[in-house]
Amino acid sequence: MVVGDIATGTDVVVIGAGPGGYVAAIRAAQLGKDVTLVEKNAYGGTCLNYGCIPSKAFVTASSLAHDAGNAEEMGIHADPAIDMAAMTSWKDGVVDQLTGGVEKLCKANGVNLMEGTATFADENKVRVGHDGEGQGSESIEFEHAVVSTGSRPVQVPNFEFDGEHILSSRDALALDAVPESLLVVGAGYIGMELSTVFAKLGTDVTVVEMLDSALPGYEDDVARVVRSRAEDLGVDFHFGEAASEWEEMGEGITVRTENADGEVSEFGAEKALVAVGRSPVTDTIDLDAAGVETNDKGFIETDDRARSNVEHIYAVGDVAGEPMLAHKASKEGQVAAEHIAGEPAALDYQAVPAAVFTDPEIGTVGLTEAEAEEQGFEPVVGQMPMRASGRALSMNESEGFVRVVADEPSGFVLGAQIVAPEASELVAELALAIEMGATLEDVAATIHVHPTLSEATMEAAENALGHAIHTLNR
Amino acid sequence: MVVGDIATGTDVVVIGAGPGGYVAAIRAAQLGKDVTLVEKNAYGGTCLNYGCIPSKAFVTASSLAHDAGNAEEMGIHADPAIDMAAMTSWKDGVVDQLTGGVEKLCKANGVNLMEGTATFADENKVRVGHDGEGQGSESIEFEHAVVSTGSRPVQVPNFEFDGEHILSSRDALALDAVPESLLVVGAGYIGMELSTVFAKLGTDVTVVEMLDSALPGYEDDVARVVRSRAEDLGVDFHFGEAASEWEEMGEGITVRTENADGEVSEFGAEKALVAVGRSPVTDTIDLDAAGVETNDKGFIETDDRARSNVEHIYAVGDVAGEPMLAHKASKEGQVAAEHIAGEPAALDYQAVPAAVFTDPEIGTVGLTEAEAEEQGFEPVVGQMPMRASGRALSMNESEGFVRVVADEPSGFVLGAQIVAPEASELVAELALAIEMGATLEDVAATIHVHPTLSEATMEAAENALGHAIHTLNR
Amino acid sequence: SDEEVSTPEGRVFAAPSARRLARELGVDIAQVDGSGPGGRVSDADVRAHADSGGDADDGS
Ligand SMILES: Cc1cc2nc3c(=O)[nH]c(=O)nc-3n(C[C@H](O)[C@H](O)[C@H](O)COP(=O)(O)OP(=O)(O)OC[C@H]3O[C@@H](n4cnc5c(N)ncnc54)[C@H](O)[C@@H]3O)c2cc1C
Ligand SMILES: Cc1cc2nc3c(=O)[nH]c(=O)nc-3n(C[C@H](O)[C@H](O)[C@H](O)COP(=O)(O)OP(=O)(O)OC[C@H]3O[C@@H](n4cnc5c(N)ncnc54)[C@H](O)[C@@H]3O)c2cc1C
Repeated sequence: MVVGDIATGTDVVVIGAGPGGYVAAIRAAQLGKDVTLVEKNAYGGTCLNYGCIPSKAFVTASSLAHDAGNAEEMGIHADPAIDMAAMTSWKDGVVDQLTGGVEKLCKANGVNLMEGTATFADENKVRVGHDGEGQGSESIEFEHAVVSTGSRPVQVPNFEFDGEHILSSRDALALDAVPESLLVVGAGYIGMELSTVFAKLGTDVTVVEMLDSALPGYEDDVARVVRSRAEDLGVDFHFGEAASEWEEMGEGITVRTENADGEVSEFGAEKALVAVGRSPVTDTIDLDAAGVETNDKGFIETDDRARSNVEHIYAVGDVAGEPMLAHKASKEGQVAAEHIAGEPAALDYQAVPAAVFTDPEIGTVGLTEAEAEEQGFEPVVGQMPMRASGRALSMNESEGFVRVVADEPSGFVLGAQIVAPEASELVAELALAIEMGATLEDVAATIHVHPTLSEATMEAAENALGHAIHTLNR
Repeated sequence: MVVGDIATGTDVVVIGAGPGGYVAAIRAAQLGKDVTLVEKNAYGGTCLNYGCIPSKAFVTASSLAHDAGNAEEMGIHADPAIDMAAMTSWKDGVVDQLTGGVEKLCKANGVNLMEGTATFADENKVRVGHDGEGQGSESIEFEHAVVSTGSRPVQVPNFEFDGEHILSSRDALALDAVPESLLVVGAGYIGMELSTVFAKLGTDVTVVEMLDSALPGYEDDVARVVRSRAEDLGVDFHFGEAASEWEEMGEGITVRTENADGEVSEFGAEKALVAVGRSPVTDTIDLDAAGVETNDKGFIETDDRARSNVEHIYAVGDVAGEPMLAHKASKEGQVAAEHIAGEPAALDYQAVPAAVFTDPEIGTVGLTEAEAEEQGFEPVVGQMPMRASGRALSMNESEGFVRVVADEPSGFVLGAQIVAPEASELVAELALAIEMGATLEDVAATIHVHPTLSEATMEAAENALGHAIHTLNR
Repeated sequence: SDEEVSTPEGRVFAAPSARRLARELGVDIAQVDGSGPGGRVSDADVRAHADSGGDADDGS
């Protein structure tokens, strides 16, 4: 034990203050528990500081600049100039406001905040180490623990992040000049969002992806809409290429890639952004000391109460497995807290919606047609193309669609795939439909405001029922 | 009878091809009826040609120009120039695409389209007059009729629309130059939407309203957000002022108004837009000949099958009363068609959502707290301010809120008032919640994508339940 | 966070509030007969099942 170690006790210790941890901490405190939340870096975690929020700030700003510069057809002549340093500091201001809010909410709810790095000492004790001045550590004895240490970017061999030539998403969200050119390694959702952002800001973007399509995991016709719009923005895609090495070249770099046949290609760019996935932070907190097990991918496996194999130690958020999304983290944090407080909470939701903030956006929830079939449903599908939507056209948009998947005999809505402006918002209605056990008829019969994009949801449901008004029926 | 009168027969005659009429016609045809749709002017009615769609096209375009020109804080420097003639012709292109679509959909579903002005000859016959070449008329014998002749702007005494100095909303949506200054008479939703549009395009806008607030009919705290943003855009409001007369003055006009004490004020402007409400078009179709009655406001009163006092004659849309909204028209058109075809359809929805496309937008559905109380519920209210929404801040927006009204004992969601970016879309989820009989808990338990504006809906529900995470609870 | 294998037979269609009620009353919602469209389970169905002395699940 380090000199100066002080031992305190708490009902619940929460390790990591991202959207999993801070929600768990606040809810547990609301339910009367004495809660200590330990964070080693920044309140709000990856999501508020380096992920969801910064990326969406740039998505909004880059879209505004790009749209205004490309609206002659609508009678708008503008040639926006980008001050990237100002854009980044605006983004920092937004982040500060939100992380400050998290800190305030924690305090207002009576959560004890502790800065430091937590590791397990045993199954009822964590040690919190403090860096820098006042260095040392203290111990906290707990009745319940919530592990919410999040994830970190996967490192591609030879491509160590240096913040200058080889950027992580975090680095890319803190630039103070728009790069002339950018090589993006990985066409997953983070790579696609950031490729779109930089292409809209005027960067020459090239994407290399090991697999054979953009947004692997999304259905072809969904991914195709986004990829083709990215191509219109000037993004150049190379599939089946794995980044193997790089070197400095003049002001920039040259990146070499290899395809499946071992053929090598070279790409020059000012910088490279590597975004090939994220892995859980479960290797730096001495889980062994507490007896908590991880699976072969490093995730902590949890039950429907968010408990690990050790009954009183919970795991929520990115450490607890896919989908690694902030709102899944928060739901798990909430359920963990409620269960700890003795409430009858469970992770019994039907579906976790997801969005990709590309152009257009993607919003998905529940099952695809293929998944529904696999699970033994008799799926029926209804679709409304955005080119038939009055609101989309009045926004000068026409790409994409809303698709609804349902079980034909019962009519229950099982899933939706949306690729459209505001898809991230539109998916909310369908998530509620799925949770409620709503049928196609329920969605179709609900009056939707005209003219809105959400009318397309109603129309897709009507299309599945065979009586759409604004599309020809299948 | 006019020379050249030809009599044909049809199962269903629909008079007027707006969102009430064309939907009725298509649905009746889908259900196997022989349908004749008579339109004297333009497919799509007011909504597609002069209302919903043109106004939303201008809302989008003016917002884009204004936002881009005011985004230094976000690192965007632009000084957009507006080519109003181009903006108007882009809008015309959008309208043409949609009205062409309506015509195609009618034909594809087998609806007989007839151009001309219909009047009732008796309770089973309409006469259709044709103007211009091929002048004359024909008679159509029908089994069922649907009256969907819409509405026209209310005329203020002394303020006859001339398209030059005194504009209707239709005129205002067809300008080919941005007016230097505009006096808007009426602060209802049409007046407020168009005031915002022109203020964003650089027009000096003054609003005079007879009542004492903007957006009468909306709750104070909702209207206040929109009014205060309009004031930030430079709109100058004068309440309690009734426009009494006007005269030409130099290049423009002077408008005189009177307050309740008879005091006269004068306002100079290039043009005036008069938007003080709309009245039903029921005085030009010889309803008497068919025995169809109207009330003292000129509306045709209908039952829950959309039938007038004459059983086989239906009335839908603006002629059938408030709310005069396109989606209410379409729902009534659908129910009329289904009932005519012998289906067990009824106007049994719980709520008609409504939106105002100001800045920020307003979306409302169901009951306000006061209405819920009046109706004998025990309302509980939950609210989430947009300044606590990560998505709002990342859009550089922070005004407004989502409010959810529920019945406390049962938890049933009864209504919502939203004033926020994309409120017109956000309201869809709450409309579904109300139709489904969802409780606060159901909405709160549904996972919402982070970061989205729709999270505020979940948070408002949690706030009503007393356990919100991102707001302090009441 | 293991994927549960859902089948049309195994998946219960019920609002979140009905699911919570079932947990509160110690009812296995999969055993409840739903009276709603398609067999959707309502609060009332859960209560009726509990009142009829239906099974108790192992709760938390
Ligand atoms: C660029 C980018 C964009 C994204 N966009 C979205 C999006 O739009 N929507 C979405 O849903 N998700 C998005 N994500 C994913 C999202 O950020 C994560 O799913 C979410 O942050 C997971 O939350 P968490 O609480 O599990 O972990 P994190 O947010 O990663 O928080 C973990 C916290 O734990 C702290 N910590 C770690 N170890 C210790 C320790 N030993 N002691 C003390 N503290 C510790 C860390 O410092 C960190 O603050 C994005 C991610 C990235 C990188
Ligand atoms: C500027 C403005 C903006 C608006 N914005 C919105 C909005 O965003 N959302 C919304 O829901 N509502 C909006 N409205 C209201 C909306 O336009 C109306 O509620 C809707 O058009 C009503 O539909 P309808 O089918 O009843 O009538 P209409 O759309 O008015 O159609 C009636 C049709 O009947 C035809 N007709 C009339 N008499 C005869 C006859 N004797 N013979 C043959 N044809 C005839 C007319 O030519 C017309 O085409 C807006 C209105 C305006 C003016």
